[in-house]
Amino acid sequence: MSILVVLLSLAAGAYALAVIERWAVHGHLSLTGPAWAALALMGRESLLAHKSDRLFFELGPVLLLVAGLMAVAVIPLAPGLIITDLATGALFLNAALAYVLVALIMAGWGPNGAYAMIAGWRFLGQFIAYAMLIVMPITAVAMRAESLSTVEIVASQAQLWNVLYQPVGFVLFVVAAMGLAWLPPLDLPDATGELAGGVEAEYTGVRLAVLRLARMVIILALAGATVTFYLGGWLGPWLPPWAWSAIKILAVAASMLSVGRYMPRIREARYLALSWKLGISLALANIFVVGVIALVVPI
Amino acid sequence: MTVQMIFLAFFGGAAVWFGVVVFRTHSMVRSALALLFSQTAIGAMFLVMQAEFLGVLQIMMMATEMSVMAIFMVMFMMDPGGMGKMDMTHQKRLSLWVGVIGLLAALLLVWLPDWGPVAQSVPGAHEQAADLGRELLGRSMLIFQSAGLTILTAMVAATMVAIVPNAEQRK
Amino acid sequence: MILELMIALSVGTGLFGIGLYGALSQTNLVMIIMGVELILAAALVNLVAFWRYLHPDEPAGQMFVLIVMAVMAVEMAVGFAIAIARFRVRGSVEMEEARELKG
Amino acid sequence: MTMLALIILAPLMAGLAALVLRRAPEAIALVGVGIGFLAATGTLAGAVADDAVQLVLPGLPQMPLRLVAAPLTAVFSAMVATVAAFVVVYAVGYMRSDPERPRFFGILLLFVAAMQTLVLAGDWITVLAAWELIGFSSYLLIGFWHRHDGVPSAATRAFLYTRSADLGLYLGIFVLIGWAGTSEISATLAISGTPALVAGLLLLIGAMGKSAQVPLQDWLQRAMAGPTPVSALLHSATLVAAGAILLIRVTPMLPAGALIAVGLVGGVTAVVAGLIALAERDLKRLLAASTSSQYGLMLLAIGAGVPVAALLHLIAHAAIKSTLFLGAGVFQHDRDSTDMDAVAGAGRARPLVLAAFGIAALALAGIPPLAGFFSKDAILAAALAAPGVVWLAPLALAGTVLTGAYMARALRVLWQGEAQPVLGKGMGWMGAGMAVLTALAAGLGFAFTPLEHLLEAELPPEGTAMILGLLAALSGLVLGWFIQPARLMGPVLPMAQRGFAVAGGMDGLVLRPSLAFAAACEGFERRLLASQLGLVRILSLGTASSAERSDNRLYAATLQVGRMNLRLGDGAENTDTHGIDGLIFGLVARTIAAGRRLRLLQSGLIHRELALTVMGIAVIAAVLLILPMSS
Repeated sequence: MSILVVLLSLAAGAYALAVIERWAVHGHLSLTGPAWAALALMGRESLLAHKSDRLFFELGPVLLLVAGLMAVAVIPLAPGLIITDLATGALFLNAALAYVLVALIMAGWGPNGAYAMIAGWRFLGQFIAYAMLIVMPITAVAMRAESLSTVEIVASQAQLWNVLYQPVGFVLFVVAAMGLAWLPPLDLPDATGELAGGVEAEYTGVRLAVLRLARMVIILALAGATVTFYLGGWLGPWLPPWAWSAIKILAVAASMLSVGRYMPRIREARYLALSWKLGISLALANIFVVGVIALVVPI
Repeated sequence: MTVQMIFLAFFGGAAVWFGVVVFRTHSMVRSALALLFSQTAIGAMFLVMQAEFLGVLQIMMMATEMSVMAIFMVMFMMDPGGMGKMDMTHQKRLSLWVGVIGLLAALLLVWLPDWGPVAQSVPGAHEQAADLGRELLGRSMLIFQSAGLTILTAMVAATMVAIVPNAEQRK
Repeated sequence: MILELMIALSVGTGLFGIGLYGALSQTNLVMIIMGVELILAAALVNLVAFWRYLHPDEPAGQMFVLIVMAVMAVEMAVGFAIAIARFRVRGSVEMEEARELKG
Repeated sequence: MTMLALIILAPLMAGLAALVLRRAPEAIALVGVGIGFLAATGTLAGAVADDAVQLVLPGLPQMPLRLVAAPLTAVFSAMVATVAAFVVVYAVGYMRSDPERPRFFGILLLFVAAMQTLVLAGDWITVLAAWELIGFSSYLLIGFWHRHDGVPSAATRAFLYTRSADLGLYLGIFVLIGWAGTSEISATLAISGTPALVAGLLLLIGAMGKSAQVPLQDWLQRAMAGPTPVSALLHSATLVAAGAILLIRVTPMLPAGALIAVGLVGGVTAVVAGLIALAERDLKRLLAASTSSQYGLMLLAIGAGVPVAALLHLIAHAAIKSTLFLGAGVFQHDRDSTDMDAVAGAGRARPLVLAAFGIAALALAGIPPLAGFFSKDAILAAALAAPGVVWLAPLALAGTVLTGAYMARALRVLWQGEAQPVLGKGMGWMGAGMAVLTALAAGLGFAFTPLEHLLEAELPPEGTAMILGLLAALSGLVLGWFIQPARLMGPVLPMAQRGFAVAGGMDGLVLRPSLAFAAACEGFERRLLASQLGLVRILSLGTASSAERSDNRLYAATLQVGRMNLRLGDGAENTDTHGIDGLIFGLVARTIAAGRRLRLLQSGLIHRELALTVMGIAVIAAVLLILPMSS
């Protein structure tokens, strides 16, 4: 039951997100645009690149989608409204999202196209930058909740949301998440206009539709993770929990999508240097501070 | 013949099969990713064996490790998969013999002895994680710390080996 | 139950054999590293199986697994560092060409 | 008790201080060795008064680390401390202008501390640790001038040779501990029978490596690349002595078979190394070869069952050889070389130094009343009185003759030729160091009688031995002074000069055993690899560093045996060209074949070595699995 609900709301969220993205990119709001685009993709002939690594070519988008769904599976939308409440949910989220990298490498390698491959390897480079910063803030969060289960992590924020409890971790996590979802300004992997869409360059038709959908799902999953870990999940006054979750997740996703409009693209090397020299030290400090606070003032 | 057994056998078979693929395929990326899937199947086996934390950890770590492996393969080998059937093995017969003999010996060692009573139930995932944490930061702290230190050392050493020596270091 | 243990251990031995073959037969350093990874993976499987079916209430078993994972990471890091250094010097990581150790 | 600790701690602390502070190393070093010297003499006095001071430290479970100052060990440590002290005094002058003195003195003192640990060790674990430390610091010392070409390779060679021989030590010690169940030396010496024989032979291998016995003597001469004080220390009382000391200490345990092996190795080395020394063209290398041959004599004495004779000769030799080296160092300073042509006549310019050198040389040759006379007579007497073994005495006599010969040759070279003006720089320190050691070399002989009483050991009667020894020494001196080595040695000369004399063999006595050894070598080496690798692998599962160490070991073993066999091949070709009967031809062919086969093993290819590794592990695993079943 709850699985169905989650999946439906996921579809709705993905659609809403697509609308928001069109809005963020093209500037004008059209509620039906994505639907037409999707239909168009369905109808379009799906080309197969010359001498492509067929297996990877087909598997890439699917694996991407699967990884996104896996990540969504441990995000609680409301008490009891979660696909599976793993004891190691937070870790599982990382595990699932790690396969985004694999999927992109496959999808980039598969079609035997220069742009796509460059994009795939670039994403690997970018991964080196953000990987640590995804895990370490979550560590701090789990330290406060004294559990890796996402539900308990949300419950642990009843008194005070983590965004206030550990703002540093919040910032780091959001930046890393945007890197993971290769959202602008960290969208070098499929730098539109530079790599002709990067990984998506060689995909057409249904496969492209799947790829786009998967990306929406991943963005949603990351927004959900942000909400779960830092914005108190379903917690909130007056409205029912699921509404709070929906609002928060959509808001976070929208803000993630629209940041790129106001910032220039960041070079990988720079991102790497920043996240390793500054980010990781900050994350360590964050873990330390959280540990001290958790030991001294139990809230 | 429980469900667990079926799953265990399935994932185990997958792990072994992908392991074979690693050395059978000609495409570097494929062999790296085959290794990845083999490791992932192993992680799945952990999950079947109710070692949830370890399973998830394995799945997560291997994804990244093997991707790195893949890019290194492409960097160093330029993926001869495209260039057809080039042989990348040597002392094949010897290796085959050694591998087979090792395999058989190990199988013998696995099947011959009496493993004694088998535990039926394991602590729940929450307790497992908690126990593991206490173990790591309690009795086994020294080992744990030394492992961490080893990794740190390896990072530093690897960086030192890999970076290009600049002018005044070179002379 | 005992059969599950047997299955797990047999999978471990299978991986071990394959890894041994690979580590010995491959000419390429990275492929050799892959073989070693397989061997270590075999060790992982056996450790977890022993923990699960023989000493489930002993967290030290899981600790061993963590240590082995650490070893895997270290092995890869150092191996690739060597590979890079060698590639820089020789332009290839073919072990057939590595004869410096010859006395 | 505290003194016992001081013996080791004083040099250790001083060395660390010198390395850390990096200023005024001479002062620190002098203070360190001074304190060590006083402590050692004090301990010796204590041991004379009431024996066996023990210092037990908590070590491994049920295997505490022990330091023992029984009379024997106390004597050794006193000897080491004395030589070390005066060598350091000398080194202050010798290294005066070297910019890296802190490093030098630091390592030197660490080395002394390690040596003291070894001689005072009361259990095998400590022995192993000290042994390793000695090998390592000697590597650093020999390679001290690592910027000069050839020096690093020499240091590495010395390291590899000794390391590969150390394998024997390890195995022997494991056998001992495994059999006796304890690591205390005095307790392990109680064992007998086959394990004693096996352990004895294994220890002999280790001792052969360190004491540069045939066929592992090559590294010693190359070790001359180090600074002269280092050579003096290594050769006289420390590194090379370690092997002999080890054997002297385990003599009570050795059964007849092991004793015969020891005596054979010693006798052969005494003669062969003597020939090499006679043929040498370089002063320091000559001294090095003579060191090998002298230690050969000591092993011969041990083999004859009279370790105390070996002990006496060890002590006398310590003083004598350090004096000789210090003198050689002075000449090296004057002529910037130790080549015979270069140092020809260098003695005239420094009559005092030459006098000291001459005294030491005569002492080594065994001229009364100098120290060497007594010790050598003891050895000869032991060889004559040796039960059953007839060939010990001739070997000993030959060694004595050769000693006289090459010493006379060295003196002649230094005396003849024209003098050159020299400027006395830093001679104060050098002279001081030399003077004391010379005095010891001259007068030590009269301290031997009380020493024997102290060790409750009585020597066999010396009547004939004295006459024979004196005759041999004199004849050797005369031969060496008047007859050119070329005429003296005839066809042997080129081989001896190449140092091939050992393995290549100039006569059946050396050739046949070594060839038989060569034929057996491949299998031997496989066993060597397997056991060694298995050990190291098992000791160091997963840790990268020791994996590398084990690689070095594998490489060392392979290299050493391979090199040895190559030399066997060359040497055999040599004899071949010298045209000896057809029996040799077959042997030569086999030798070369063995060498070629062995060359294949050290392919240097990763995967080959990996395969060998795996097989070694497999063998060990099989053994470990089968042993419990069988027992």
